[in-house]
Amino acid sequence: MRIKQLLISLFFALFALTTMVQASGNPAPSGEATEQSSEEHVYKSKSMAELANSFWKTTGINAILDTKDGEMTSEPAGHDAERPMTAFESSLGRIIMILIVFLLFYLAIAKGFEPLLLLPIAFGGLLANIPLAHMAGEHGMLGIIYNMGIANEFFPLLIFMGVGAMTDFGPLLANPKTALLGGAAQFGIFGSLVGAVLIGFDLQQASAISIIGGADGPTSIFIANRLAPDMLGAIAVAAYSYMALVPVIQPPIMKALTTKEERQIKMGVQRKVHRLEKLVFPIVVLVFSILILPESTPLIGAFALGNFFKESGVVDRLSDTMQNALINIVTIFLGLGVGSKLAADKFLVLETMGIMVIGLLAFSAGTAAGVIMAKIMNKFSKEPINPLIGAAGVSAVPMAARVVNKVGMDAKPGNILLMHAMGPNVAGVIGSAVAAGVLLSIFK
Amino acid sequence: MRIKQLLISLFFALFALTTMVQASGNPAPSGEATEQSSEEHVYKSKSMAELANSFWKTTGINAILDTKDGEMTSEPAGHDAERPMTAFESSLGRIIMILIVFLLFYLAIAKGFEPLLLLPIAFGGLLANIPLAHMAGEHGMLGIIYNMGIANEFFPLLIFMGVGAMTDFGPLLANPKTALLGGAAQFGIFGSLVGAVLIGFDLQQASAISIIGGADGPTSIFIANRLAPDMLGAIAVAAYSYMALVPVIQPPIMKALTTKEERQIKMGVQRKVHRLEKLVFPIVVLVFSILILPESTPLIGAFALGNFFKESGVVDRLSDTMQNALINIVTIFLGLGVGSKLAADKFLVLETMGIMVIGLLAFSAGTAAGVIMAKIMNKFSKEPINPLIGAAGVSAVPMAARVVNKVGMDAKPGNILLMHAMGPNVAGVIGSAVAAGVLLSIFK
Amino acid sequence: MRIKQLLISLFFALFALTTMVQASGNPAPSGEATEQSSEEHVYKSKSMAELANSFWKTTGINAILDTKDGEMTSEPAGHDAERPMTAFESSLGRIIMILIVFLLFYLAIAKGFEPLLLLPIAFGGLLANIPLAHMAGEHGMLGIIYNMGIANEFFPLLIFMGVGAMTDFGPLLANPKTALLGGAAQFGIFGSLVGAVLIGFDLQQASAISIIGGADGPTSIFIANRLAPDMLGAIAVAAYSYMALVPVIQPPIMKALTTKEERQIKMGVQRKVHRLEKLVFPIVVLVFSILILPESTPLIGAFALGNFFKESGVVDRLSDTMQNALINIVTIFLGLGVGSKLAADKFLVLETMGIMVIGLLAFSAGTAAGVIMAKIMNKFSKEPINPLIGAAGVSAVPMAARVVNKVGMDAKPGNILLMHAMGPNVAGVIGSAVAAGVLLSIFK
Amino acid sequence: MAEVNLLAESVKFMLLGMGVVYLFLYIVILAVKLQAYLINKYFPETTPASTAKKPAPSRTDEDEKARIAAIVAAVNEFCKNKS
Amino acid sequence: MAEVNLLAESVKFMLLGMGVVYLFLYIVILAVKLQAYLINKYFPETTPASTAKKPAPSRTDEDEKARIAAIVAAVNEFCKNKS
Amino acid sequence: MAEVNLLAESVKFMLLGMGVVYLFLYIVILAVKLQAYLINKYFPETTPASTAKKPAPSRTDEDEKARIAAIVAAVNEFCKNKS
Ligand code: NA
Ligand code: NA
Ligand code: NA
Repeated sequence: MRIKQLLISLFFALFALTTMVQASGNPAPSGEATEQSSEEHVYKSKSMAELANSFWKTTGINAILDTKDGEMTSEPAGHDAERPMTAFESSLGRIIMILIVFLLFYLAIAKGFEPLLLLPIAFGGLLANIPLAHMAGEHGMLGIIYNMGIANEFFPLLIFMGVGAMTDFGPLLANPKTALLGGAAQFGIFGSLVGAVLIGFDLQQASAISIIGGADGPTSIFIANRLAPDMLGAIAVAAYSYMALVPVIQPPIMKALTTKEERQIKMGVQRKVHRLEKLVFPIVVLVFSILILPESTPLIGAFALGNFFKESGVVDRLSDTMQNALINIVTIFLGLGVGSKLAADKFLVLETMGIMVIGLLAFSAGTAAGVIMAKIMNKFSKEPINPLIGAAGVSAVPMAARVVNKVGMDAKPGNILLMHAMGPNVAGVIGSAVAAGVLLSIFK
Repeated sequence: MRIKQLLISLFFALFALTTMVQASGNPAPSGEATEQSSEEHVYKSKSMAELANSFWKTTGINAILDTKDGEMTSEPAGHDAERPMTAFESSLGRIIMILIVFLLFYLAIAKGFEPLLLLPIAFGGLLANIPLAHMAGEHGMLGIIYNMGIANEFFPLLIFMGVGAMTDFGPLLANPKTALLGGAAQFGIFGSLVGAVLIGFDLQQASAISIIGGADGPTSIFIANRLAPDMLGAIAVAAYSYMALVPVIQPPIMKALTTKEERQIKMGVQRKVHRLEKLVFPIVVLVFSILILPESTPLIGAFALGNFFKESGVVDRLSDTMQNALINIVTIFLGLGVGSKLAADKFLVLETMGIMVIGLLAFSAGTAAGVIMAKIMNKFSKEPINPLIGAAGVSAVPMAARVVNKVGMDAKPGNILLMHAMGPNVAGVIGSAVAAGVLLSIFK
Repeated sequence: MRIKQLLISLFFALFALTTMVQASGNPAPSGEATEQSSEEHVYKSKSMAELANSFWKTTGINAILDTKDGEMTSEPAGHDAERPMTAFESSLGRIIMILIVFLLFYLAIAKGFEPLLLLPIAFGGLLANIPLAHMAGEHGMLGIIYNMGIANEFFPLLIFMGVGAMTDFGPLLANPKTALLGGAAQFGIFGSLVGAVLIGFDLQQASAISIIGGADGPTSIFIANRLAPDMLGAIAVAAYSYMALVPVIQPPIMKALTTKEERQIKMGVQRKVHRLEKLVFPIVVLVFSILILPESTPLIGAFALGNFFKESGVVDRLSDTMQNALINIVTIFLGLGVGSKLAADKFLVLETMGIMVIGLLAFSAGTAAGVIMAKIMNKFSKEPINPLIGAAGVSAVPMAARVVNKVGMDAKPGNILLMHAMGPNVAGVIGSAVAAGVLLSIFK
Repeated sequence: MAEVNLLAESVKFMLLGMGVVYLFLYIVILAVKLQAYLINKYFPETTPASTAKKPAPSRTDEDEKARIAAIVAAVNEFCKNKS
Repeated sequence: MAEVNLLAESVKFMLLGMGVVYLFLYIVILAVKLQAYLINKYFPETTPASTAKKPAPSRTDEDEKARIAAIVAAVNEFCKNKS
Repeated sequence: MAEVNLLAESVKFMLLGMGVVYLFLYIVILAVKLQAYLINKYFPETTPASTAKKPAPSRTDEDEKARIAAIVAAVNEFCKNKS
């Protein structure tokens, strides 16, 4: 107690000393500082009514009702990119967007639709539609996040790194030819590209939209950001929403394209995969992507990095961090940053409707192409291949593989296809990254 | 072993090859590079004595003793913002600040005063007062941190997100009218604003200082940074110090304003709160803050985000990360960044004394207003309200609620007020954010 | 289910409404936007053969084979810093570097050589040598990381913070005079500085290279970045490689300089160290470095920060985060960022050979100086000192201390030197940071 | 004189600020009471609707209409009686 | 007319894209088969070479040469027979 | 000739560098010995002052003065005898 008293006395003594020294020794700078401050902070006296009135002008109610207030859009690229909002955007548009956000909340929480990304995206959308706060602007929280990792495509790559560290390529290595199913499903991308051009998007926009068919969040965000950043919000929302809807979208298509007998096909037990095969695989894929398609190497490189670190077995600290703390932090930021593109002035445009339609088409086309390819392979293969596993080629890891398993079990109890579907499932991730590389190389 | 030897031979063979190729194929660039390097690195020969002398000039002892060395202040905003230090600032001032830092260390470690923030702030202050190292400058560690998340107000919002994810609004929802106590305690802010004006601060400075009365670290930093960035260090240190001193400051005020009978009032068991109420509450608060006070939405939005993610129950990965890895990392950085404002040239000014005095006043006024409001409510309420719980309205979560509990137990053993005090406690956080929004809207 | 249907109907109704409002109310901006987009995205029709041909031009195979394609180097500092690659750099050089990367993978995984840093560095090197992708450029993943924390020396300091939080100074405090051994081993730095000058490096380059002798990763990266950023990759790789090779490099030197009798010397039990001693120690070291050598305070300050937080015992949350999530994330980034300097155009220069040679010399000289100093101290000390513990003075924590223990056990079973070697080991970290400060102060 | 002026201003700030804080919290209190009322009436804890895996099989369109009517009536009643 | 043009272009993109995707995955499949063959032949799971602490004592230089010859032969055979 | 010059410079750097490193560590050693002496004398491990919840009740102002005098004497003694 005595020591404490001593220290506190010392503290006050020092303060007193300081004050004297300052008062005597250097009054000029101190005075100058005060002067500067008072210069800056000019404040005009207001009556209580004026004060209340000027407060009213800063309320959100007024901002929404008064559509002629000349509020500017919020742009992470700064003031030059801003433009005045239309009456619709600053009033009804915001309300519509907030209702859409509530719908996304409902789907994420009550229906369990990809909550890990839909929830941050939706919350970002809510914050982005707040009047006057400019949270999606250069100095707002969402804008800071956007510039930190979305404008430069850093966050999607970090996510991919973590996803790589969570992926097990064992099933693909056990049965490598199922990789072709992951290739076929990329027809979801390229078929919908044609579709998007048909309904009036230009080639670059159409390419950006069609990547939704890759059924892979980070890839979609990466490509959208490069080819059509204005559409980022709609593309990301479409990609994650349809990934969440995979259990709804895929089964009817799968059943329509297969006979009951085909769905009942049992597949053999997979061979055991050597540890070294798993270790070498990410490097092999990366080397081929370097040789054939360097444009895809940011995505495949990040993915291979995560997977290689995991399989190496010597850097578990880093691999665990990639799969947990790092990917979680980045997921929060990525979601909020993408959500900033749900501002009414960016999302409520005609293109969004088109993106939603094309996205659904893309998922359906990818599923169909995967199943058809699997039917063809089944015809020519020695070992039987259940055509259902082709549907997992769209990626949407691991949801699509689980759907395959469920449909298989429905056709024949005990027909467990999960591990067989994981092969095309992870091949679909690689296939989409390759497809993304092709699109980037075209528009380079 | 053979493979290793093979690889190592290969390595050296490659190197040799490289060398030859370089030596023969392209000597020009290599030579040029060397030339460039030697051009850059001009070095004048010095005798041993000269060398020792020039070393002496770079020691900290010399920097502190030689007060006319023209050392500049360190400013995260870059060289233009720098000015030469006064003799006091570069010598005695630094020593005083380092002693103050040691006092803060003592309080944090031996007395347990909010160590999670006082310790990083104090260490940042120690580093900021090192001569010649310019650690708080644009290229120094503290300056980098400051620009990364304090100058743009990003870190306080991330902290608020984490605090939101740790907050349970159950007690407030069980007894919503206790929110009014969290409102009354904001008199600590607005009363001390008047006080600060009285002792000579201008309106904007006074507003920045008065936010200490919010008893909420991130809110204080957020507002100080907007309204009076020069005072950030003193305001943050005052806020956290007085929050740490809540068990010392509050009880005398609480006892002076209540009778023993009042302190002995027992409050009933709280009703069980529905999971959906907790889920909807952060959204309700955010919507009202959007409608009434968009200026407060960065703070309330971040807080609601964290709380909503927690209550949703579907993104526990993200909610856990917000409450642990993310908030811990940001706490370290926030503390260090704020500590950079404890440099002698920024902290040892007359204003700091005023800030310390007003901060104490603010805490006392907030406590008193909360208790008085609770007394009034007790008069008009059907169910009895123990006036002590009003003191928890200043926030300082959860310290103030614990103090209420302790004072209640002292008055009557078994009189457990903790959960009843948590209601005003968390309402105080919202109340302060609203008050902050009002201040921001005034100076917008 | 009904609610869902309701919400979905609402969603589509809102969309339809939006569309109408947009179509009627403000066709101009929408049309303008579309027009702008089509303006931007001009695309010239190509025949299938042209398309395939232009695709071929973007393949990595073509980039490696066609050495006259004028590909530019990748520089995190932006386009101005770029230069055209030489034929060697863009073809054979890349292949050599990728083989070297595979060698590093092999050493890290199969041999367990410092995998936590060699693996990220090597993978960064692999990514940096990908043609056309410019991953080490300003907008590439590695370039973003480099600019985020290596160009400004932030990451090495964060690593040092974590290392500080993991370090126990107990053994040093129990036997403080062993700190002199950590001093002697710094001859590894200054001796090799002379060596580097002898083989033709200029003084500043020689200083940057000689820091390898500090056997301390973050210190090496910090200094290399300040004094010779072009050599960062080679210096970091040398530092970590030789640290990994400590069990190979040190024992022969240790045995050559000591007699069997000396190696068999047993050292007494260390005294118990008071908690307060450990708490005060980091502050004492930091204060002396402030007084004597402010240039070393970024390194020693970060180290002391981590250690002080750990020893304080009141901020375990923060200390744990420094030792886990934060250091792991930063390790990944630091490795990748350093690896970006393994691009063929930066690494395959003659200097690299010299750096490798000098690095080996530095480790050997440091080991020898430590052992000789320990022999001298053993002569003049009352308590016996086993000369082997001098070898631990090079730092390379905790590898060097373990090597000492092993060599001691080989000489005499049961001769456990581990804790005695930890004293010089951690003193070596401080010694290197001081040496680094001296070098920085010379070139300031 | 300038100082007196500032003092008057700061008192006005206080009035505005305390007013807005109270207004805000009062509205929140009302909203919280309303939500508690509605949630506990229509989603009683035993079968919380948002997590219900099996909606009661007897619920028909008729039920639904009656339910909505009840909610509307309840809100009206609540608004009148709110204390 | 511009639209028809775009459509033709997009079909070309589709052909190029699907072609590259299939080419890439086909090469990867071959590589995976080759690596599986080699790894399981020369590093059988029971004694994985990369983690072996004690290399078999009987292995001599002669053995090594025979081994390398076998690898080369195996690769050739594999390349001919690959299905 | 320039090279010879550089060599001389580098040797000077070595002298300065090793000198500063030794100086620094030597001062640290002294400080560590002093702190160990003081801490173990005045805050013996059994009742570490900084964590003591109940300061010994018998400690009076007289005690305190004696204690401070003892510390001063001890430091003087230590400075004379330091090895
Ligand atoms: Na895919
Ligand atoms: Na508060
Ligand atoms: Na060292």
